[in-house]
Amino acid sequence: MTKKAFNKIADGLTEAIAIARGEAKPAHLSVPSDNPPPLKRRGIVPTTPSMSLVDLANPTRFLGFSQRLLPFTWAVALGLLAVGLYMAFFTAPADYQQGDTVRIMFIHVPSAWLSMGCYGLMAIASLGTLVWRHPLADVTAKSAAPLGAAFTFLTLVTGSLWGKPMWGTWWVWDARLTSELVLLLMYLGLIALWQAMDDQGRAARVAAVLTLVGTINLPIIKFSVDWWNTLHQPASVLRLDGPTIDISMLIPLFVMAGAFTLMFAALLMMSMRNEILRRRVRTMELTAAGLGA
Amino acid sequence: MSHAGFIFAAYAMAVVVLAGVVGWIIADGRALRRRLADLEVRGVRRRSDRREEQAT
Amino acid sequence: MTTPDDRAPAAGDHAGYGPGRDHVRLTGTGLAAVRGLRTIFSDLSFAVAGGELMTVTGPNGTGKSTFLRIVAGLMPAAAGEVAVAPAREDGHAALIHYIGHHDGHKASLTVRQNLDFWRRFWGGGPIAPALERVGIAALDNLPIDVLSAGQKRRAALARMLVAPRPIWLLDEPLTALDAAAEAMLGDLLSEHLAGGGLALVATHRALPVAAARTLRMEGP
Amino acid sequence: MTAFLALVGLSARLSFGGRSGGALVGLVFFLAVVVVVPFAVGPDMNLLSRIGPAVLWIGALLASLLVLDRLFGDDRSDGALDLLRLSDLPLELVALAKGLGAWLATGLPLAVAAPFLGLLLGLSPNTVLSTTATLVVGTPALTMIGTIGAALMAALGRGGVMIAVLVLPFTIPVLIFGVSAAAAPAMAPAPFLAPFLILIALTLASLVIAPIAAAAALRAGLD
Repeated sequence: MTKKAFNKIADGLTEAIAIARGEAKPAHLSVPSDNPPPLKRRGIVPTTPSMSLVDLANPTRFLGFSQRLLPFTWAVALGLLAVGLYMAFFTAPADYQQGDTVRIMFIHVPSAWLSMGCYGLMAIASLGTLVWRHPLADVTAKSAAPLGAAFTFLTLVTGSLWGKPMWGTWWVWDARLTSELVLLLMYLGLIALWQAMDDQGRAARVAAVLTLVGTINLPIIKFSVDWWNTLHQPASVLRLDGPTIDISMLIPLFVMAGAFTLMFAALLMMSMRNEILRRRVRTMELTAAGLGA
Repeated sequence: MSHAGFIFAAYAMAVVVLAGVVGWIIADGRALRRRLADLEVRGVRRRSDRREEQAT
Repeated sequence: MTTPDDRAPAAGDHAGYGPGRDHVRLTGTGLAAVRGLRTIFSDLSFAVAGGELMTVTGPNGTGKSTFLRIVAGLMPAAAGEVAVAPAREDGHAALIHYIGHHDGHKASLTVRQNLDFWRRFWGGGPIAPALERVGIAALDNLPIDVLSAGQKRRAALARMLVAPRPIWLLDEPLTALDAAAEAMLGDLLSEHLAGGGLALVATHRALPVAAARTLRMEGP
Repeated sequence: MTAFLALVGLSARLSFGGRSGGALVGLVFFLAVVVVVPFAVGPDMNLLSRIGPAVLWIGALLASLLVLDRLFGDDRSDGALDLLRLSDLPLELVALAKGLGAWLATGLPLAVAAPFLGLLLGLSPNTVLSTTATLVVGTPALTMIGTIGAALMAALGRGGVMIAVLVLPFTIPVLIFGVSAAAAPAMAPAPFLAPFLILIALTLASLVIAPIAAAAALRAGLD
C-alpha cells in the first residue's frame, strides 16, 4: 500500500469519526463528491459527552459516516485477505489425515461463523426495531438477511466440496450440516417476508418478530437435530473440534476470519446505504406524484 | 497437491458468491442513485419548497 | 378540429371507423340482468350511433354497472342481445374500451410500463402524447401505486388514447377526478364523438358534454 | 402473436416477484420439502437416494401449484382481467399465455434447482439427469393444470392453499409417469423412455386442455 493511499484512508477514518460525533457535515449523499470538503483535522475534542449510537441513528449521518469508513474497511479486509490466503496456501501445513483439502477450512469455517454471527446481529437489530424503535435497526436487519444467506450458502457449498473427497459424498445428514441448512431456510424465509410486504415499516416489525422467534427456536432446533441424528446411525464424520487444531492452522484461520468479518461489515454498510437510498427514492416518488397533475 | 480440483473449486465458489454479492449491491446502488438523480432533475425535493416547484 | 398532422393521438382516430359519422352502431334489444334470484332490470333496449353520447342514469342499485358490463360482453345477459354494426368476424370485444370501478393497473409497474403493455397487447400508438394529453406526462416513470386515485384514473384514460377504439363504455368516470380533469375528460369525449365514435357513460353527475340520449334506469 | 407474447412477458414478470409467492418462495418451498423429508424418514442415504426422485417430484408439484393461487385473482381484483378480455385474443389463449409466463418465472427455476437438491438426497448422476429432464418436461403440465385451479380461485375470489385441494387430483397422472421415468436409472431394469414419452404427451395435452378449462372457469365465475 502506498503512503498516499494510506493517508487518504486514514483521513477518511478521522473524518468518519468526526461525522459520527456530529462535528463534521457529510457530503451530500446523492452527489458523491470527488473532493470531500476540507476538514479541520485538529481540534476534534469531544465537546459532547461521547460518540453515541444515537448520533449514528440519523440515516443521513450514517450515509456520511459509512462513506468515509468504507474504503478503510475494504482496504483492511483485502489486506487481511491477501495475508490470510498466502498463509492458507503456503505456510499452513497439510493435515496428516486430510491432506491439502484442509485448506478449504480457511474459507469454510469463517463463512460458518459469519452465517451464525449474522443471525445474531439480525436478532439484536430486531430487538432494536421492536424495543427501541431505532431508525437504522430495520435497515440493518433487512440488509443483513441476504448477506447471511450468501455466507450460509457458501458454508454449505464449501463444506460439500470438502466432504466429497473426504467422505466420498457431497452431502451427509450430519447434525451440523443439517442445522446449517435449516439456517439457510430461515434466512430465505425472512428475505421472502421482506419482499412480500410493501409497507417497509410494518414489514420491519413482522420480520423482527419472526427473527426473534427464530432465535428462541434455534437452540430447540439444534437440540432436536442432534437427537434425531444420534437416534439414527451417527455419521462417522471427521471433526475439527476446538483445541485439537494446531497453532500453524489456527493463525491463518483467524486472519481469514478477520478478513471475512470485515468484508461482511463492508458489504453490510453498502447494502444499508442502498436501503436508505431506496427509502428516499420511495419518499420522493410519493412527493413527485403529489407534485404532478 | 492432493485433491487440488476440490480446493480450487471451493475457493472459486467463494469468489463467485462474494463477487456476485458485491456486483449485485453495486448495481443496485447505481440504479438507486440514477433514480434519485432523475427525480431531482424533475424538481422533486425531499422537504419544503414544493409550491415553488409547482409554479415553474 | 385541428389538422391530423399536429394532433396528439386524440380520441378521434379509430382504425376503420372514422372519421365519418354513423359508421359504428351499438344496439341492445330486450336486455335483462338477474343477480342471484333478483331481477335487476329487464326488457331494456337502446340504440346508439357513431357520434352520439348516451348517459346512463338512475339511483344506486338499479344496475347501471351491470348494464355496462353486459354491453361490454364481460357478463352474460339473462335475456336479449347486444349487437355492433357493422358486424366483425372476431366479435366486437376489440372495438370496446371499458373503464370500470378498477383501473386495471399493475401496481408494481410504472405508469409507462403499464401503458406499454396495453399498447403491445392491443396494438396502438405512442404513449408519451397520450400521457401529455391527460396531464400526467411527468409521472411516467413512477410506480403506479404511488399515484393518487385521480392520477390513476387519468392513466386509465390515457390507455384509451393509446389504442383508439370506437366504443367507449365508462362507468362513473368522474370518480376521483378534479375539476381540470373533468374538463379534460369532456374534451376527450367531444373529440371521440366528433371522430365518429360513440360512448355510453354511467354517471350521477352532469357531464361537461351534451348527451344525445339518456337511458334512465329505474329498476325492474 | 405480439399480444400473446406481450402477455407471456407480463405474466412472467408479475409471477417472478408476485405478492403471493413468486419465484423465490416457490424455490424455498421446494427446498423446505426436500429438507423436511430426511427428518421424517431418517438420514439413511441409501433410502433417501431411492425415494429421492419421488421427493423432488412431490416438492416441485406442491411448489409449482402453491405460487399460482393469485394468477388470475389479482387480474380480477385490479380490473385487468376485463381489459384482457376486450381484445381479439381468445380467453383460452389469454389463459395459455398467463400459464406459460408463470411457468417461465416459477416452474422452470424448480427444474433448474433440482440437480442441487438431488445432491442433498444422494442421487446418482444418472438419476439427477433423469429427474431434471422429467421436471423440465413435466412442470409445464403442473403449471398448466394449476392455471385451472387459479381460474377457479379467481371465480371464488380467494387465494391460498385451496388451489392445491382443487387440482391436486388432476396432477396424479403427471406424477405417476414423471416419477417412473425419473426413478428409472435407480431401478435397474425399469424402462425410462416409455413413461418419459407419456409424460411429454401429458404435457402437450395439458397445454391444450388446461387453457380451455381455465377459460371456461373464468367465464363461469363472471359477475
